[in-house]
Amino acid sequence: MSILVDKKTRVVVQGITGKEGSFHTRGMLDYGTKVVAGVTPGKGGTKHLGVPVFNSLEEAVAETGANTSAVFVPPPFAADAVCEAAEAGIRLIACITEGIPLKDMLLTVREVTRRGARMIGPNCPGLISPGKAKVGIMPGPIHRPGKVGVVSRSGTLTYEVVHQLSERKIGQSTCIGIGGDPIIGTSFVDCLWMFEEDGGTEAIVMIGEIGGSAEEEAAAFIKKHVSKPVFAFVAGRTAPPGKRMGHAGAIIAQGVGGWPEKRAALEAAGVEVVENPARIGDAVAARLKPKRKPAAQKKTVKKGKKKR
Amino acid sequence: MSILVDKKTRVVVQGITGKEGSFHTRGMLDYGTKVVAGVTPGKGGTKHLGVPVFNSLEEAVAETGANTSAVFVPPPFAADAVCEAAEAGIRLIACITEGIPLKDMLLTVREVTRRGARMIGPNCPGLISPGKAKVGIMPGPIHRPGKVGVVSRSGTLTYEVVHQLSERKIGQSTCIGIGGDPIIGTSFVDCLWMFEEDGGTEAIVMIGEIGGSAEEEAAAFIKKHVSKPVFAFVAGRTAPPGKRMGHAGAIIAQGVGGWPEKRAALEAAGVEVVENPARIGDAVAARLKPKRKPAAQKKTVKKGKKKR
Amino acid sequence: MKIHEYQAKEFLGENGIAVPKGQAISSATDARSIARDLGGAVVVKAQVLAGGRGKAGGIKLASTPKKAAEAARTILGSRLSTYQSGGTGYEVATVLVEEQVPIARELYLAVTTDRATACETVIASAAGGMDIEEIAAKDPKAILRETVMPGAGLWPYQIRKLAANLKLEREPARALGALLARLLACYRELDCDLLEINPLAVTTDGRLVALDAKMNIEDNALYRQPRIRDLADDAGEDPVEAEAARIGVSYVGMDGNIGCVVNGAGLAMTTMDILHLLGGEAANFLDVGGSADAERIAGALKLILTDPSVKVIFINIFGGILRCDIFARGLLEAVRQSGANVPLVVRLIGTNQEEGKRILNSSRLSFTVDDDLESAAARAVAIAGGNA
Amino acid sequence: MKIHEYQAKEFLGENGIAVPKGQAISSATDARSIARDLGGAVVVKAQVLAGGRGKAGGIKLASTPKKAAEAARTILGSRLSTYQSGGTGYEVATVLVEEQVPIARELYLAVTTDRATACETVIASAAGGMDIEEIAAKDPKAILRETVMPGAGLWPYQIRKLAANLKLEREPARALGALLARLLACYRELDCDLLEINPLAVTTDGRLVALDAKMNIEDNALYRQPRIRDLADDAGEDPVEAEAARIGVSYVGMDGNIGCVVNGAGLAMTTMDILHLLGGEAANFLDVGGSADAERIAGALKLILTDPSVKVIFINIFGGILRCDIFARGLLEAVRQSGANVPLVVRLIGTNQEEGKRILNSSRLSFTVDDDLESAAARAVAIAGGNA
Repeated sequence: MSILVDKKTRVVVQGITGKEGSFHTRGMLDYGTKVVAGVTPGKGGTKHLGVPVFNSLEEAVAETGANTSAVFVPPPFAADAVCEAAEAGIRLIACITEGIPLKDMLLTVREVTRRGARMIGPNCPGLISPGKAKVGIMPGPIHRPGKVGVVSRSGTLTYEVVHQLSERKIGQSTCIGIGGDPIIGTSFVDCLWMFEEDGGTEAIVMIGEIGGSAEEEAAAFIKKHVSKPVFAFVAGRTAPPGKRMGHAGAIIAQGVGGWPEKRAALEAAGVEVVENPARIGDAVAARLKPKRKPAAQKKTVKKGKKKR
Repeated sequence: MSILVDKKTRVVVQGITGKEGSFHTRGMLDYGTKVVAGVTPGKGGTKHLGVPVFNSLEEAVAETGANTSAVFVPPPFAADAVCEAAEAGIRLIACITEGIPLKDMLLTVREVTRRGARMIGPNCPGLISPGKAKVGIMPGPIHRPGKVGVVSRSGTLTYEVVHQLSERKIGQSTCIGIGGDPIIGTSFVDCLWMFEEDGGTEAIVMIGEIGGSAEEEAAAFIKKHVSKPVFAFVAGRTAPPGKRMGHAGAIIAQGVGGWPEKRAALEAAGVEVVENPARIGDAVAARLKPKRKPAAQKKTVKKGKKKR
Repeated sequence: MKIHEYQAKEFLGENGIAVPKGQAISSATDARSIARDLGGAVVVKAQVLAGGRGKAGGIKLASTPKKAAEAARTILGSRLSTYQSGGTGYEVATVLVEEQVPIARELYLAVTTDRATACETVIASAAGGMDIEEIAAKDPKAILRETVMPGAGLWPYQIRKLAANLKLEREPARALGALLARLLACYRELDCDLLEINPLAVTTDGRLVALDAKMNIEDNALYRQPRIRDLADDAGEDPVEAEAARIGVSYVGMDGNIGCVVNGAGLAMTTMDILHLLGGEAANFLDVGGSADAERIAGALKLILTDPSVKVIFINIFGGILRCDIFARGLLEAVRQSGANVPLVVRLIGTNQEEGKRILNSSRLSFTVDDDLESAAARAVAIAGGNA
Repeated sequence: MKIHEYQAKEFLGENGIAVPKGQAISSATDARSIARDLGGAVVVKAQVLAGGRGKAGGIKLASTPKKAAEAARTILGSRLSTYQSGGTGYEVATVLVEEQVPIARELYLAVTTDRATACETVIASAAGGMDIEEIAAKDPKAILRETVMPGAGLWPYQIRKLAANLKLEREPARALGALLARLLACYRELDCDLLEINPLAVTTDGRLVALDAKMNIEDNALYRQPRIRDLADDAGEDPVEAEAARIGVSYVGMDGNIGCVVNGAGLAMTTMDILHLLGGEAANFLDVGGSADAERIAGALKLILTDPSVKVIFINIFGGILRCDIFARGLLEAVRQSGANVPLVVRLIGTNQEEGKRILNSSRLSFTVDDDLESAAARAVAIAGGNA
């Protein structure tokens, strides 16, 4: 099993005729994802990469039954695209676009919630359930179907971790890049909740970063509600305070969000915090591999925690 | 049992030193309601009717443990008062004030929801769980403790119905006036849900009005989710279309909300719609009274309906 | 509160929304010179606070200044009866003389607040010029709705959807976004509960021009809209309803012969309903509100007595905040003041009801006093029908 | 993007927020005449994009025009090292000469966006003049927060709370509401992510005056803030970081001796972390982004080589969108272009990694190529430490 995307996922690509949209639509099709529609206002009625293009999401959903969208439209129009998808009945919107103004996202997260939809991102690689569907820009071949859920604020760092897992023959149920912006649609907590409930996920790897309080919130949630083993890596241990490290989210501000605080919070929640980024795969393998025999399987569930 | 207010209710009166606030605070105290605090900015530190007065809700809640508020402040300041209560941790806010601008309420309902609180009203008589607590302006003595839930968009019409019930020795679990304004904090559906879940409520009386679609929405909800007998009266059968009948809510607009449509919707949901307003008490008595013997009690639950 | 078309258009103009050039006048001779200034061909429109003016003859095209003056003369001072104005109609005191606009198409556009979603909502239709009720009856799908995001505006995709469904060409499609933003700003700033542009013209040169404007300002917000309050104009309103507003009661005239005095809007409607159910008809809806003193009750009785068809007055009071004893004293005084000379049936119940009834029964005036809603109403119906 | 205090104050002034009278100048002689115009006693403030100017000698009081000129002369052209400016400090090209305001108290006031609630938030403290971090460290309770309702403003009760907790008298308490409304409008209109007034003076006559202003405009929104973009001023910025911005990479200088070229911010930080873990230190954070062509890689290498302490460059690329073969070709070209003369350790993995490695291995340039993150990083550390 998996969360959020699977074989039933029917993707509409917003901004399909743009450079990024084209490139990654091909990538998704190559992976076997059902890309059923594209939207570019003004180009309705044409086909692009064999996919029918519509002027509006409303038409795309009505004609193709799309239920998931991948947003590649440029920053000035991205918030609009996300809200259009939510209004048209799309339930899962992966917003890949980077560089969307903060103020636009304040509106967007509310509008998406009001419409009962979920946004992943923005400024994220998207999500993939290996062997089932890829909705985003991650390199497909490094993934491997399996039972570890991966959730991350980062892009290439996620690939690094997935690569380590797959090399050790540890497959993934679903890998989600939630994005590094200050305002995002789906949090660590949201994903942890879904992984905890997912029968196809046995363990969770969480890739955090310094800055903000998302990891601390995740830790609080794990402590109360997650029974499955969680492994974490937090990037930015050596980043100097107050300096911007690429991601808008990766700033240590106002005395919260530093590496030591995040590690402490996660460890207090029973999370195995891996310090050496080259050994994340090893850490997971060490805990999961010996317990793969049916008789010992139950022990992967930690004791003393409430399961929701 | 009852819903929303009971013996644990601790009331703070907002605008306690005003004319209306004073008058109805006395009424609530006389009924035995625990009025633990009042708020009037600038009058903090004094006492009024023996109740301590604070400058802010924050102080009132911190000092007295108030959990419910009754708002009597004038319309220009009422939205602010409601939001202050929600932010201070008050979970139930009965906004009695009449004449609050629509635009203010658009903001207020969102802010109250965002803070996790519930508003009753505005422009409503409040609510009462007979014998336990009265938070509002209804005449206490006409009520009688019992097992019928009453929910109404109207004021004096509710008293009329309650009077008919009490005269026939049919007591009430809780009576709620949800208010007649176009934008209100708590709907028929919210109340029906709570009455359905409440072990102390055996039947529900719903008093509607022409205009809007609240009764139709209630009907749809009842059809799916309410197993207890529901009786309804809808005022305004003879009101001319397009004319304003006092309540801002009581307008027939754009082909929806007429009396025949509301009756049809309610009857299709299995609701007993009483046509003669003088016989609402009789209708309830006819269905409930003979079934009061333990052996027959089960039959008051209608068949063919899903219970949540 | 409703304001006149010409007043609404002034606000729209201030907010950057295109309206035809024109001027409101109350003398036919002015019409000629204004028409001349506007280039000759004009429209002359009666300014009354009711819809359906066109069909009632309140809107006339005039191809020359002379014909404009004639049209204004015909309309000014006439009584206009539209389907919305009630029996006697409204006397026309003002006409709006406007340039004729080169119309390619007529659309419907409005902003209102949807109570179900608690959101401002834009309503549009390609079938402009008709009433929205008419469009709804003919083809509900012709009505487009877009919910405005709370605290923000319409999203571009919503504008695109509206423009596509209204089948707008490139130019007017572009203009639509700006128009809607301004309309929405105007709606918010003026605390409207309805702002309707019907028809909205698409001109032959691709502009969007508001040919008509209906602006209702929410009564509860009037305290903070001094400019609107200053426009209050009861010339066009029913004088009885205006007097009701002045004394603080809610009054709507009806066709029956049983006058009603009730406290609370719901109970007032219910009172009308039970009279109907028992074979009678109310002469009015009247809600005296929560704090009815002698003066207000007297005012209410006087209002009812202005209707010559009233045969009996049914007083149905449920005492809550308003105590029965206080109401009874006020009623006695009010009957004296108003010189009410029709039978009175009184149902007085609730807080202090015994004392209230004692006061009524011990007075020298004669009342029919009855506790029971149905029998009291039946009594009023019987008197009205001459059967008592 | 940060803008200077004097620029921020111009925007505040336009939005109706009181700031001291004054003028920004770049010549000491101007200081005298401006001080004279302002009545003699002034403040002379260095305009650099870093906090902590006061302690670093960047703010001077001058009681006469002559002393103002002297102060300006001292500050202008000096290098100002504050705790926020990094090693070399900023050269001061501009000073702001301002009237002295009669200060009764100093408050802290800021607007920012809280990521946890996704809401604009007002932060205030009675302990003005200190950095917010300093206040937070000394007494976290001294920091007041009020969340702004989305799409709306602060409610009156929130203003009352702030005023009460800031212990404002009646006059400044009244002024606070208007000030906050304007500050919030300014924050929204200019797409700020931080707008800080510290200190906000309560004057002896009860006014609120912004003595300082720090305005950060969100980089993502610069495309729609042309006025701000035109203020872009790299005079005060680190030239290396400015060049990085120009070529489209993210670069931050650090104290170590291992240059880093990485794709992705998270992986770039992680690369620094693993170097540290293995006993080395990065000379920089560098994220080349998702589409690194030869030119960009060359630019990145050149940037790194401007730092004389760099002993080795560690290239850690996870090919996703960026294919390893394309990166390898670009790298070869970049090394030629940049004339890089330090050892290069390359870890190249992901899409088309075999082809990428083949390209590197078959070139005449010498690279250490290693697939494993830890051993590659260890190699770089060894080279930097002189152990390889």
